[in-house]
Amino acid sequence: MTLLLSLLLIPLLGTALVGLSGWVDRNFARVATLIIMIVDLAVAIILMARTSGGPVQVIHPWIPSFGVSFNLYVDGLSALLILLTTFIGVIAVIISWNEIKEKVTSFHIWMLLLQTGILIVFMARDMMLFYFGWELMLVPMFFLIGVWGHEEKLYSAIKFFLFTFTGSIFMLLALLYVYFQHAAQTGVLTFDLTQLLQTELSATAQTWVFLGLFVGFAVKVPIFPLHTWLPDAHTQAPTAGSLILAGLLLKTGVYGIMRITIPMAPAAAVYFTPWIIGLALIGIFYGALAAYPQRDFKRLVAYSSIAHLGFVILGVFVGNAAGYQGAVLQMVNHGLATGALFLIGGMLQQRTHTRLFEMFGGLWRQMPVLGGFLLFFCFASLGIPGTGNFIGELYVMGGAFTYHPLVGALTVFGILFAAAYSLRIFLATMHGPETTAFKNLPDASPRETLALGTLVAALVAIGFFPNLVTGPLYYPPDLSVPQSGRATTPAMVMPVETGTPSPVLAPTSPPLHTYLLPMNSNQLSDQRFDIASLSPDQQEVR
Amino acid sequence: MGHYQPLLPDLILAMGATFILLLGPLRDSQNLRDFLRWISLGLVAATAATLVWVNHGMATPYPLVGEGWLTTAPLHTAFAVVFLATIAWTILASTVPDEDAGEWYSMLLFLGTGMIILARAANLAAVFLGLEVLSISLYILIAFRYSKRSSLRGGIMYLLLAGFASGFLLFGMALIYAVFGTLQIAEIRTLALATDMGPMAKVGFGLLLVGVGFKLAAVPFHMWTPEVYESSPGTVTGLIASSSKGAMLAAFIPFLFLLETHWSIIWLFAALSMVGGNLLGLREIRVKRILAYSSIAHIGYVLTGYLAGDTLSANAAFLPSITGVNAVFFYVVAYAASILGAFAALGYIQGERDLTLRDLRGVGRRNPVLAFCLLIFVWSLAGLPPAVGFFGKIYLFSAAINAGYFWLPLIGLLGSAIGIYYYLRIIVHLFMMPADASDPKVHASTLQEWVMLGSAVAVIALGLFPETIFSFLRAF
Amino acid sequence: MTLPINEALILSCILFSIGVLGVVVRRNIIYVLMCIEIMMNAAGLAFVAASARHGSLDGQAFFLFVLPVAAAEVAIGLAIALLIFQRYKTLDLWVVARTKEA
Amino acid sequence: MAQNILFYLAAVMAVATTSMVVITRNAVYAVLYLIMSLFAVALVFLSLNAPFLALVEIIVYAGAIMVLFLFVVMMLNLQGQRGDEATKRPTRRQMIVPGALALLLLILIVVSLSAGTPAATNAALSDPKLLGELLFTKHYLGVKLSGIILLIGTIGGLHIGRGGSIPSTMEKPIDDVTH
Amino acid sequence: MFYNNGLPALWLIPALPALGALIIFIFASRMPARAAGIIACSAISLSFLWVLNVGTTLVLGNHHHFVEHHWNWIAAGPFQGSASFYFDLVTFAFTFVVAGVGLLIHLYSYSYMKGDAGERRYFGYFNLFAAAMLVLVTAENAFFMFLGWEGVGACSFFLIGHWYQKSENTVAATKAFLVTRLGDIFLLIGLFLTATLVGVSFSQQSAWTQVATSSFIPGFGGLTGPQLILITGICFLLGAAGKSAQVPLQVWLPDAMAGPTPVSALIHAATMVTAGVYLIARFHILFALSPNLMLAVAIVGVLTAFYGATSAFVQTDIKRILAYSTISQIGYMFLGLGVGAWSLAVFHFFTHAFYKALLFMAAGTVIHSLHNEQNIYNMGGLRTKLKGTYLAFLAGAASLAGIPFITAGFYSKDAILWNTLSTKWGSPVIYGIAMLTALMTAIYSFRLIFVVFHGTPRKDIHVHLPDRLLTWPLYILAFFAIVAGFLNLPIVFGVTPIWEHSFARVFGEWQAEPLIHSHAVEWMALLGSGVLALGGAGIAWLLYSPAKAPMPEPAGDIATVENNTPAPYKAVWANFLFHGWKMDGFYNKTFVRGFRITSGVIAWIDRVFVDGIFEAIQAIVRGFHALVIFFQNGRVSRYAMVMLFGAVAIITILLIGSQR
Repeated sequence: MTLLLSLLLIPLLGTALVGLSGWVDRNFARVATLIIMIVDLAVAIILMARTSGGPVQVIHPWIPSFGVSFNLYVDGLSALLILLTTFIGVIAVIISWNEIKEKVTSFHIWMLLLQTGILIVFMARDMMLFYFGWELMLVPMFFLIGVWGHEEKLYSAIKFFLFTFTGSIFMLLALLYVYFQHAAQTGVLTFDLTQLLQTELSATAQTWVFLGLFVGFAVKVPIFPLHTWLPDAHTQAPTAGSLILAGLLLKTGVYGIMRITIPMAPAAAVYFTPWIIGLALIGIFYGALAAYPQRDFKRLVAYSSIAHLGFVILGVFVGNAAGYQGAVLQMVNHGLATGALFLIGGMLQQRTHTRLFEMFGGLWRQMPVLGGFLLFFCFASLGIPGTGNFIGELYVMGGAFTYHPLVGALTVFGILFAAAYSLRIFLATMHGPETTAFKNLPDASPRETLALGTLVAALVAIGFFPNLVTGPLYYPPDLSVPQSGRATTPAMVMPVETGTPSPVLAPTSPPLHTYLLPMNSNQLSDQRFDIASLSPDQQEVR
Repeated sequence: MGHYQPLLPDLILAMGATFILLLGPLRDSQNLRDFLRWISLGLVAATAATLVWVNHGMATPYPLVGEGWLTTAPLHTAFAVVFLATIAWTILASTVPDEDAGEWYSMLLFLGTGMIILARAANLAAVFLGLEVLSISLYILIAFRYSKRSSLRGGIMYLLLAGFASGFLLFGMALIYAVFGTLQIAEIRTLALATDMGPMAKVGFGLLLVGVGFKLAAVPFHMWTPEVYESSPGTVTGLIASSSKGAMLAAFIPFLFLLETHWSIIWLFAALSMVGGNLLGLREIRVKRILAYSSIAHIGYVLTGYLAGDTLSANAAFLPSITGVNAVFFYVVAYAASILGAFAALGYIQGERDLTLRDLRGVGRRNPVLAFCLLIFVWSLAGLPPAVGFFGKIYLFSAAINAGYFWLPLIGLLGSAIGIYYYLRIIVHLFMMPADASDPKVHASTLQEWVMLGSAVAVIALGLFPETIFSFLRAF
Repeated sequence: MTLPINEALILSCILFSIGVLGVVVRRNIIYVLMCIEIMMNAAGLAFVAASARHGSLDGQAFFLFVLPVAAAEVAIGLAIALLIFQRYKTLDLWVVARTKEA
Repeated sequence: MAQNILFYLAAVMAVATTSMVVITRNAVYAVLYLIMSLFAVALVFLSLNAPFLALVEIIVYAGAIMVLFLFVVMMLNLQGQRGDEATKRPTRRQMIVPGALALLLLILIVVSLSAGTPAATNAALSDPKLLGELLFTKHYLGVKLSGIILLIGTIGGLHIGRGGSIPSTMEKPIDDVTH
Repeated sequence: MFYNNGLPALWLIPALPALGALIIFIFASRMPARAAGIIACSAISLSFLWVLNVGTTLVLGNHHHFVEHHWNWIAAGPFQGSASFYFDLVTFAFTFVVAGVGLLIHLYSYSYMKGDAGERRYFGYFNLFAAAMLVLVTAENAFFMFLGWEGVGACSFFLIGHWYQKSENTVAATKAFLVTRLGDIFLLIGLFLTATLVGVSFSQQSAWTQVATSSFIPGFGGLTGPQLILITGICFLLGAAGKSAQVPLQVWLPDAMAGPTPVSALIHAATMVTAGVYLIARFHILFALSPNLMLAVAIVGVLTAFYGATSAFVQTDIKRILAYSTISQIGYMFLGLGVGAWSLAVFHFFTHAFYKALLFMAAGTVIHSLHNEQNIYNMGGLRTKLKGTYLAFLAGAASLAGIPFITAGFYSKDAILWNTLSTKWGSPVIYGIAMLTALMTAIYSFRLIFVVFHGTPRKDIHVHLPDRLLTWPLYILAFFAIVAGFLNLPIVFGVTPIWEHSFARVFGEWQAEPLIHSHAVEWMALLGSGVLALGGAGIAWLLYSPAKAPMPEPAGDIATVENNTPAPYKAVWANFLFHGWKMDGFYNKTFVRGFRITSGVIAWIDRVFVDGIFEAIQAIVRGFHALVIFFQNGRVSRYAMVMLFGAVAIITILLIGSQR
């Protein structure tokens, strides 16, 4: 139990240590932060091992009069994302070693606060604590972009803040509504997600709650129409900032949808699935097409992450095991691959003080190692087998295919467009005649090689052993959670006993939520189709 | 003595104030200012102690003291103690020249007297007189630095408009008295609920609402806020924004029965204030005016809480602690802590003309402590998590949702989203802008810096443990 | 002997409206102060009329409380007016308001 | 009957003089009109069977406050010369909107008054003894507060007034109190 | 550990070159350039030896196939794909070619790439390519094969773009990668269909018979079994066409010649381009179940063959001639698959790999010795200077043309032609076109011989003699180009065709039975194709013999990749054929430009509209602000009036309220 608290307290109390050491000497602040991040990573790894035995939960009373408790709950999915958070945190500190020159101490304090915010979001079981963490993430990110960003930093920082804040308003209203419905029905005042999921919501109520929560999280995931803050924020953020923004903040949106939105309004989720899949598909093609002609390195990568997140959302809403596993995989891979692309973008900017493609060209001769890494990550981002992205995209496409063959086919075309912009990143910088603008740029320093190397190793490991990521998703369920038909599994849940037909899956195949009921992964693997129970019947979703 | 015992706190404060006036002319001793400061602090502490002691252990049908003028309800006593705390805070945080120290501290104490009377008023006359004591001492405090032209302008503007508003208030009270024949609010309440109100009584309460609306600076009556907030001394502005409005709110709680008939008026006040307040501040570059406009918006939020009333409306979910009135109390405390600190911090930054965002840039660099405190206060005003404003806003809106309102909280939250923009601009100018030519000097004695830091820490601590405010309320 | 109570109330309304009009229309500080006095006086009259209606003396006591309030307000108002006249050389509110230093 | 006649007389006088206060150009005339209006109101008090209040009104209101006004007006010799913008009568155009609003206010209140017609009870004579006794038993807190208000008024007048007496040239640079 | 219970481990075959590549990449900066070549060659040679070891145990021990399961790679719902290897005769044939010919090409490029700037990078990718190709052919299920499939595509992108300084190479590499990727997309859709219907493991493909019979399959919007099979088949066909440069998606192969010649030899002649053949061979049950699917494959095959031959006929660049001829020969392989002659298609791949690799390497030696001169009309009379290369080139060209009875090409192509005529899927029309194409193949291959080696040198370029490593691999391949044919002598010769007989085990009952015509007709077909080959050679002598070789007006410089290529011929039809029936230009104009325009428009929309919405919201809010701030002008009386207005409003609301 102390594991969870220590995971939060280490970065929180660490800020004091960093403040102190920073006061002594600037570089001490960096070292202190690195140590804190590494310790946090270690705790996260232990936590991952612990959750294989079942979800870890710790509850402390916080505001009893309002029914709010300091309720942390970590199961397979959360443990995975926490591991990703701490891993990227370490990389972020390593990367900004000599990029951040002025106000070093406060930079690292903001980084630690941001980490705490994200960890709270991934661990919170209590909805008010979740909202507390959700808003807590905003300000450090605002400062990271605003103070250490590049030329247009203020505009994008404020735009980032306003977008997310306005989104979170609808989320708050929806949460409060469910909170009061639950209090009215059971007379118990609590924000605990497990109990809130028991509330009986009428169809219209579910629709509004779903929409409220969905809009709140869709802004963060950037689903198609609400994405305009992403390119600005990513381009103007410092390297570490855009790494954490791409690697983690986008995932909090998806996590919110998986953990809260779908289980809380399952019927509405099923009803809106076709629309959201439409949006996801648009996102994939829109992101890819908008990315291709970009003149700015980081802006192109930012648009590409809209496309990647389109895959993730598709995976979540496709409603079957393949889609769900693919979504989680893509979240991890996107964090690593696109994060690495941002790192390289940052390194290029550090060396050449520009991000425009027309200034680059033929740099491979000057920077062979960095060129090699960029080549690998460009191919990772387009989903070359051998890297995790391929597995993720394969699962998502498979899931989409099981959902509806046409949707699956359309998704598959998405990776063709992905190839177009990914290649362009590499070719515009490394291939072609060498630019006269820059002479003998320094190649990747050992520190940079270490950071990028670990990311390469991670991606290849997931590429060949996807079970590393998809395994934890099926840790045995928390027995304390009531095992009614409405199992509070992380993702798509279907009210089976309420008789609403599960349009997605034919009766012959196991009902939807058995896919998602956490059961050990090998049970899943031998459960294959023979001819008789073929893929799900695609009645029209009412 | 038992008869007058309940009036002890007011007596101590008022007589103490006059006593300090007498000490004022003894100008010869050099550190007169510190001497008077500690005496007035002592007086405020004594008042608070006797207030708690007198009202301790009152049974539920809280008796009226002072011939029915003041109530001993725990909520009102808690409000009174909070306002005394704000006065004490101002005494500590304000800087004043030696020769004016006497008047300054006595005025503050008289202001305190006005507030605790108004907060515990149970009689129309008490409401009027408490309000007038409060207002008149404010006239003087606003125009205290008669050497500056702007403070004169602010003073005369506030005086005229306040006079105008209290005229309405008085006329309203006259009509109410004409209909009900009694000055006791409790009796008026029973009479009003018994029969449905005639038009005369409705107009009477309507005019009363005009006076209240002016004091709370709700939208139709908010015009005076920018000029007055800008021209009056920093700490006094804080007091106007927090405790003088708070006192009016406390006095307005017994009038909750108005919700049956005047519901739409208060609803309009709340909605217009939230939208208007947030919209007004968008393009403003003078920092104090930004906070002035934001205080209009905050009153909108509080009125949303007020609308939720104190009883649990029929369809409301069972929610013992978060009734509208408790949420209002929480928010007044939270808002007072942040706005007092913010205006005091701005007060310390010297500048010959009005303080603009550009001046803030120098501060961020030259005086990190002040900048950090200002950041925390703005953070809390914006309603962001670690600070107390976050839960303040959530309690208000959940009380409103609990009472069945949906559109008002939505307007409120969207309004706060617009409002966030100018809070962000303050933070941006404090930390993210390159240093600018104008480099304002910062006058803040060590005591004041410690007070600032203390209140910043308090804002964060209350934000992390909001339960303490409710336990403080339940202690009475 | 029925006292002209209703008529008195109506009279107080008339005086009150004139006072309000005066405040809104006149631009000189002294006039505005005077109009505020008119409003206060009208309200006092209404109170006395009301107490006459209910036969209780509370209203009249209330009138006695209104007087010092009006007096104090006038005192401070005129003091400030003096200073403004000395500083701005005019008592015209519109002039005083417009000359903003900012 | 006598009361009614007296009342109507006083009412007409009060309305006339008060409206003259708002209209007149010359500040001194305005003050004098106000004093006459106060007398009219005092007469109304008499008709309302409250002789003590009438006297108080004349002595305190007319005597003290109006004298203060007169003193200030005389000192600043606001004769309302032709050129002085401050005391110019508001033009016709400026009167329209506020006038309409004030009239609407009046009508609304009067309408609400006429609707409610509570029975007129016999007014008790407000002899000072009863009033004094009421003041110092039931409303003693009010008296205390009124005292405080007067005290604050004097302090305020003193403090701010003191600033004015020092001619501007010789003004001591006061250490600027918190701005 | 390399033997589990007596059988040689399969994972070693792809692991060795992969290990080589890894070593080269990791220690690139710290090792001399030549060391990379040595590591690469040793890795591929070890792998070749291990292939032989596994192959012999398979053939001698008369096993059907080996399966080696490692770990549970893809496991999500219906999509199961384990990381496991599968080795049967087909795999043996493919691995033998990949490793064997690969080894020869590695040695050849050891000297060919001497002194190149990116030599380490080249050998690294070369080994990685070999590893990917070996994974492709030894994978047990289609998903694991797809790992090799895409890996091969990526390596071809790296190697085509080896000399990345010149932007044409980069464009060629990107075109190759994107076109093959388009093919991969169709393959992936096909895989998903298979996974949900049958399962991707090759040993489960027999389940297709059940699908073919069932009329209703839930979940596919009412498509019947046969229709589903047709769709899956079409997807696989397009996937194969993408990778093997067949008609709709063949534009990338001619431009892929921008890479170094050994790359073209290995990837674009012997191995990668035949991946499509391997795919269809593996899913032959699926194809055999639907007749019109077989017809589609046959048509694609013969059409591509005809297209390749006509284009090769007019090319001026030596490598582009060979590229178009590769397209044509793979067309024949698809024709073989289309008519049900699975084993013969594999056999044709087997022989083609030898003589095509031989031709490419010989061309490389010629280019190398003429200091990178690639236009055949600048060469001539090399017969005397490069004796050995000439002989090897002659053997290769003869085999390509299909000179009867002595060359391997004759036996493999003739067998396919005979099956086109005689199996139930074949048809005389296709046979006719195929025979015409065979004639043209003979013509352009001997045109190459006469123009390059015979006659007088057109330009006096000092010819510097190639060293041993550039010539010995040619001789070995020449030997195989001749001998390989005897593996599958036609039955008519009275001897059992070893290849067909041994592959019967793999393709079993799905093998076509050529019983329609008697032996006599088979003899006639045999002789017919022989006569055509010799006739073609004669025509080529007539047209291009050195005495009166009609010199087209001075050939323009080498055709640049963009469609504004200069047309070296006066005749319109010649230029049309020269630009590969102008398909590349067409694709550029429609798809490539279309993509660029739409992406430009989308980016513009994003900047203007989507962003615009939120700027508009901001403008509205600012508008309201201006409205509200208007009253704030500091005049007290204005404020008082607003307050009065407020009071009046309140009272009216109250009074109206009470009335209602």
